[in-house]
Amino acid sequence: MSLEIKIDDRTARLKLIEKNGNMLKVEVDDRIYELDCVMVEPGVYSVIYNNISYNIELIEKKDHRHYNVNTLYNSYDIEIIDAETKYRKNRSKDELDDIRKIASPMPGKVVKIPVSIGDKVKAGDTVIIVSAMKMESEYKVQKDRTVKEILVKEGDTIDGDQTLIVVE
Amino acid sequence: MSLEIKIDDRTARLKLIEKNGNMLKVEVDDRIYELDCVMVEPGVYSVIYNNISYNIELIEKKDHRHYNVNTLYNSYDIEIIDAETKYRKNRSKDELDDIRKIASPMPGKVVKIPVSIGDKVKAGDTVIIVSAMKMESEYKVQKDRTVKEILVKEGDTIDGDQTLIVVE
Amino acid sequence: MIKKVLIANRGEIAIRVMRSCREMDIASVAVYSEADRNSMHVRYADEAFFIGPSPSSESYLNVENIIGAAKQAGADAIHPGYGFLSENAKFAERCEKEGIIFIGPSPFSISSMGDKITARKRMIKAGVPVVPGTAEPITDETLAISKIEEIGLPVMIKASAGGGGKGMRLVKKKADILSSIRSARSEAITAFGDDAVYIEKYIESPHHIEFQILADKHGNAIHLFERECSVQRRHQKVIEETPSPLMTPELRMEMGSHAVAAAKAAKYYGAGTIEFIVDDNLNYYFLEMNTRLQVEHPITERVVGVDLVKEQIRIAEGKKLELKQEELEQFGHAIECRIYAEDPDKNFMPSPGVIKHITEPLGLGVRHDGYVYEGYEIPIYYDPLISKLIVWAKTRPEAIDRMKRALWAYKITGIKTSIPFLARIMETNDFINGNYNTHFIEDNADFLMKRQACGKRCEDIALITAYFHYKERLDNSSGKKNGVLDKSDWKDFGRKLAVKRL
Amino acid sequence: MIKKVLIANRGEIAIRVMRSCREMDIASVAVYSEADRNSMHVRYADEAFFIGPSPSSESYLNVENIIGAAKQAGADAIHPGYGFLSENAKFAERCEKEGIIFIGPSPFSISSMGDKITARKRMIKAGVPVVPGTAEPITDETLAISKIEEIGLPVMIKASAGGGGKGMRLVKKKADILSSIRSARSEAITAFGDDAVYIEKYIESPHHIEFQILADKHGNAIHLFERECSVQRRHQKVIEETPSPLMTPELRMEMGSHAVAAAKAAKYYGAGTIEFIVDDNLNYYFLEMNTRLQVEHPITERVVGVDLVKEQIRIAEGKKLELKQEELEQFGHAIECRIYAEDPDKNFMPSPGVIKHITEPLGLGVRHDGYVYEGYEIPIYYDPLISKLIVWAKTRPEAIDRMKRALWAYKITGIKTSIPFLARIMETNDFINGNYNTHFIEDNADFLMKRQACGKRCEDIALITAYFHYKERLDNSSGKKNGVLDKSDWKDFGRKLAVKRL
Repeated sequence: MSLEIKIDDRTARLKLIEKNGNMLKVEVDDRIYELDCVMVEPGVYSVIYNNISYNIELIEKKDHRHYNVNTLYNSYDIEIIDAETKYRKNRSKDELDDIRKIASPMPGKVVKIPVSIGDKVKAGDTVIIVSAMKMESEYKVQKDRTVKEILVKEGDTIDGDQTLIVVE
Repeated sequence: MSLEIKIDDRTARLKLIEKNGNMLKVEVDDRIYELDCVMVEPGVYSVIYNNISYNIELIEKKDHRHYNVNTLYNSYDIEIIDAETKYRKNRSKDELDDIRKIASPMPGKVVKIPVSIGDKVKAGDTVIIVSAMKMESEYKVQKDRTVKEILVKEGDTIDGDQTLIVVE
Repeated sequence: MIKKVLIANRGEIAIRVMRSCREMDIASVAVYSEADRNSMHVRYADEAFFIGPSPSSESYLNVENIIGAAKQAGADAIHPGYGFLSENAKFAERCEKEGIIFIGPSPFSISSMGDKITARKRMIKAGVPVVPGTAEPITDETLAISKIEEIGLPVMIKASAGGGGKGMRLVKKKADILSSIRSARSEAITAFGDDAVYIEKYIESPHHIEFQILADKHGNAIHLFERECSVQRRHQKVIEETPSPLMTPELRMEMGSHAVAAAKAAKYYGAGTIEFIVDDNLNYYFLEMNTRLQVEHPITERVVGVDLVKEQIRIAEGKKLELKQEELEQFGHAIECRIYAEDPDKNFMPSPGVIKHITEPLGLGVRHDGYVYEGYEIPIYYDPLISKLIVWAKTRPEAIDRMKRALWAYKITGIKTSIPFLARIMETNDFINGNYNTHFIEDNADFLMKRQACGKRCEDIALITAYFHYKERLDNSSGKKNGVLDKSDWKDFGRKLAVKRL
Repeated sequence: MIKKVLIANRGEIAIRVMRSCREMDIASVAVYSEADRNSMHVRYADEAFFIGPSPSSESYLNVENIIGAAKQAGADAIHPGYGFLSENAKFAERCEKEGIIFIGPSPFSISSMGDKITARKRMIKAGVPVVPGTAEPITDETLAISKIEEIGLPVMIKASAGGGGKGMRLVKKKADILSSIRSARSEAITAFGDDAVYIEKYIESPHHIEFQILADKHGNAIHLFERECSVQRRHQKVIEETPSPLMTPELRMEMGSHAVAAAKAAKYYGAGTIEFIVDDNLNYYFLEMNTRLQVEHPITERVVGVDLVKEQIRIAEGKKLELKQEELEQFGHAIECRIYAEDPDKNFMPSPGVIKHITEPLGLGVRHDGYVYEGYEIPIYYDPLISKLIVWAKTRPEAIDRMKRALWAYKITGIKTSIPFLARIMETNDFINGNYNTHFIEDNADFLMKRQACGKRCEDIALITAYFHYKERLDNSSGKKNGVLDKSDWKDFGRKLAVKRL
């Protein structure tokens, strides 16, 4: 069994050679690893490889293919590219080459929406201001766009990564 | 809705008057309580009653009717006696009036079983010795009995409350 | 005697105050907003009162609701913590009127030290050095020039009606004096309709050093030495330590007595902090007074060996200070790191959210004052401070080693925190050498923002772990439990290894 | 210079040693048995080696496997912690032979202080007081009587081949001397085939007080004052404190110099403890020496301000002690409580199992050295010690208040612990007054075993909570999530309260 895994900008090929309980033998690109991988707390793994002890923390994001993974002082976004993902990726390739959905990576409160549906906005224009923990963040469009949908209103509490405004 | 709840040796009658999310109005015996009950961590409740803040910890035992509940320095065994429990209790009343199953409340390792199936043992005789954390505990019969079943063997690792020996 | 205290605050400071109350056998009353029903301070307190919706303006700043809760609870006193109503003279006054002890200074002290100009005048009168500058606004160009010559370059020209950097000019060279005065004044009149300016000495490499003071209601005042707070980001303290690496015993004694003089001049009682700005030549100037407990008070507690909250409560009860200046000393070295819910890789954007997992650093010389727990959702409404990590050691280098160890062992997932950034500061030469001022973070930005590479092997292990989790999850949906191995798997593993290696 | 240390231990002490290694920039190597793959020390270490099955005889006491791991890891040194191989002279010797530094005393010191009779003789030679008694076994009745008269009543007669209480007689009255000798001897010959007896002074209300010592390889030795360890249950220490409430400055100086003399007599280097037995009249006698780090070492660390593990490592490296006796002092008061996985309500039966939930006590003056975490299963194979709670305060009464607060805030579910029992000790008059000896727990058994009643209201709230959980669980099986309210529920509640109360 072999699949691709994306870690930040790098895409690695992983091949499972053997799995025996928590003992794993895998090939990553051209290197072979034999390691002992145990989930000791929810989302916390103790990995022993060549007698080196690693602590890896892992949070599942939108589905079981997307993770945020922390090593000691680093944090990675990891995506498992299985057959289903590949199919979807091919199909939506050209749709994905620009950001059309405006979202805030942090949860917060909508402070201001200075645009209305149908407005034409210029590259760099702010379309929404979100506040969290007393800090305000402005979200701008990257190119000249038209506001198509506004999914929240001022004063709303929003989640992280929730789509707020759609432009085209 | 009304049911009986056993807390250690006391049996109380509880009647739910109103429930609105985490706000609860109940009658326990003759006293009425209005309180705010929130599970803040798995098994940990924050209860506010008359503005007094209580921390209650609760562990589910063999099923959803049996709990071990801790208040500040006290620990209670609580049993919710619903219709099903009542039915079973009535049926098995006479079976329950003596301990026929020998179990250890703590997990551990079986050190010695000085009896065999069919042995007649006297009240106070030791039938099994269990060790945990370097301390040994002897389990004895309360009355003259015959050893009917031995479910473990010396050296076995056992769980807490697992039946080890059955006598009759 | 105070028997019940309402804590008009939330987060780590509410719990910190309650801990001292509990040790003094004083009942504690929590107040909470809508967002805070699940907060630890509600669970830690003996009593808890709901005081309003999540925004602090409607709850933690809502004087009526807080006073109402205090009266309903029968609290003798209110501890305001820091922030919120802690430096609000009107609130202190209101408490007084309602017969509730405000655990803090008098309304008079709060308001007179809260206003910078009044405070400055009071300090000059008390003989405490202030930043050299003009006491009154200047509208005359010639007078401005002569004042600048009197103060000596560099100076800062500030619009007296000003704010937000408008109408401000830094003058370093003599040749620029006239043009700077003119441009500052012209900008000021456009912006504020007033061209009057102040002139102040500009401190080039300022150190921010503050002195902790305690004063009782009987006129006794002492200081508990300094705290070095120059590691700042956008004027927010990030790391504090005591003793200050800059300090000499003589300077400490002198600044300490000025701090006490400042407190006496404000007829102060309670715990307070005198902030000074210190230049590289060890000239120091009064900056402002904080009329409350500071976030960074624990480093003083550790090195001097006092519980400042208990002292606050005793002072509020009208007791005389038992601590004597001559008996106090600094023992060893303490450092505090503030752990914020923010993403250092994304311009320190706040990072509220649910704490998925937390491992707190413990052991010798580590104090951890926090309030979050696994499963807790950090609300979006309040300050991003999660906790404070305070270490102590006999020497400064050992304290730095200990802080590194504690930061290494401190794990939080679910949100981003400032931990990696703080760990990086501990490895910065200027910090290690104690050679820093308030420009430290700016000056070391490149080093601080570069992250230690995890290396290809470590990356590979991260991705293998993610793959393992993914696979276990798929396998489990067809039978097994959630990724945690059961006992039989485990035994197999044990035997296998035993055969292989021993 | 030591660059890598293998820690031949598990649990809290393994982590405690690794913390100091990390601060010294020394790599740490964990070893683990089958039961310990998930243990915190494996996660905390830089490297981890499997050393065998769960029973300690096959893993943590398995010299071959531990030495094998050390060689494979390339460790310069082994730290044995306490227990397991820490006082095993053969293991120390083996390390020496393999060229691995044993972080502890020489094999010679271990074996000569490990044997009680050799140690006693050595102490007599060094002028350290020992419990008065006969040095050689006695088989002559007349000689026994004259010895007893020489020593003075009360005395203990002990079978010289004895053990387990057999052949032991306590003699309090003169009239009982002869009959006691006879019955002891007759019991001894039946039990052991040898009727020789020893006679020792019986200390009626003994205090167990020990002195921490440090000695380097250059002949320098110091003591770090005493620890009071008289709160014991079945000869196991439960609570320790320093300074001892019994101690006077003069006695401390005298006992301290005897402790140093004892260390020098044993040609000792490393950290060690001299245990004394002290009677109510402050007569003290050497009891034994522990040639390792003690469980209760943190109270000394806190009050004296040293890191004993770092000192051990430096001594092992051959460095000279930098600490000077005359510069050391005790600052404030520290108390340690040992938290065991045991059920005080069921005769302290061990209580291994899975930790469902844990809240650790934190804040000012609290140190917590533990190793368990949520979801961890405490194995059945090892000591039931979960953690050590150490508090410090300026005075003893404040330290007791702080310990009460910390015990109150310390919550563990899933297993039973000694926490309620320890909390009860903090409320016992004899403890509060510092008026206790090793009979303390026995003497106060009735008070200690009585639990504070929770009251009917509190009982009701417990059962309502159980009912709420039961109901939520039933309701959730038909739709909702696991008992935690979702946001919309929460908002309803907030509004409802707001209307009701404000």
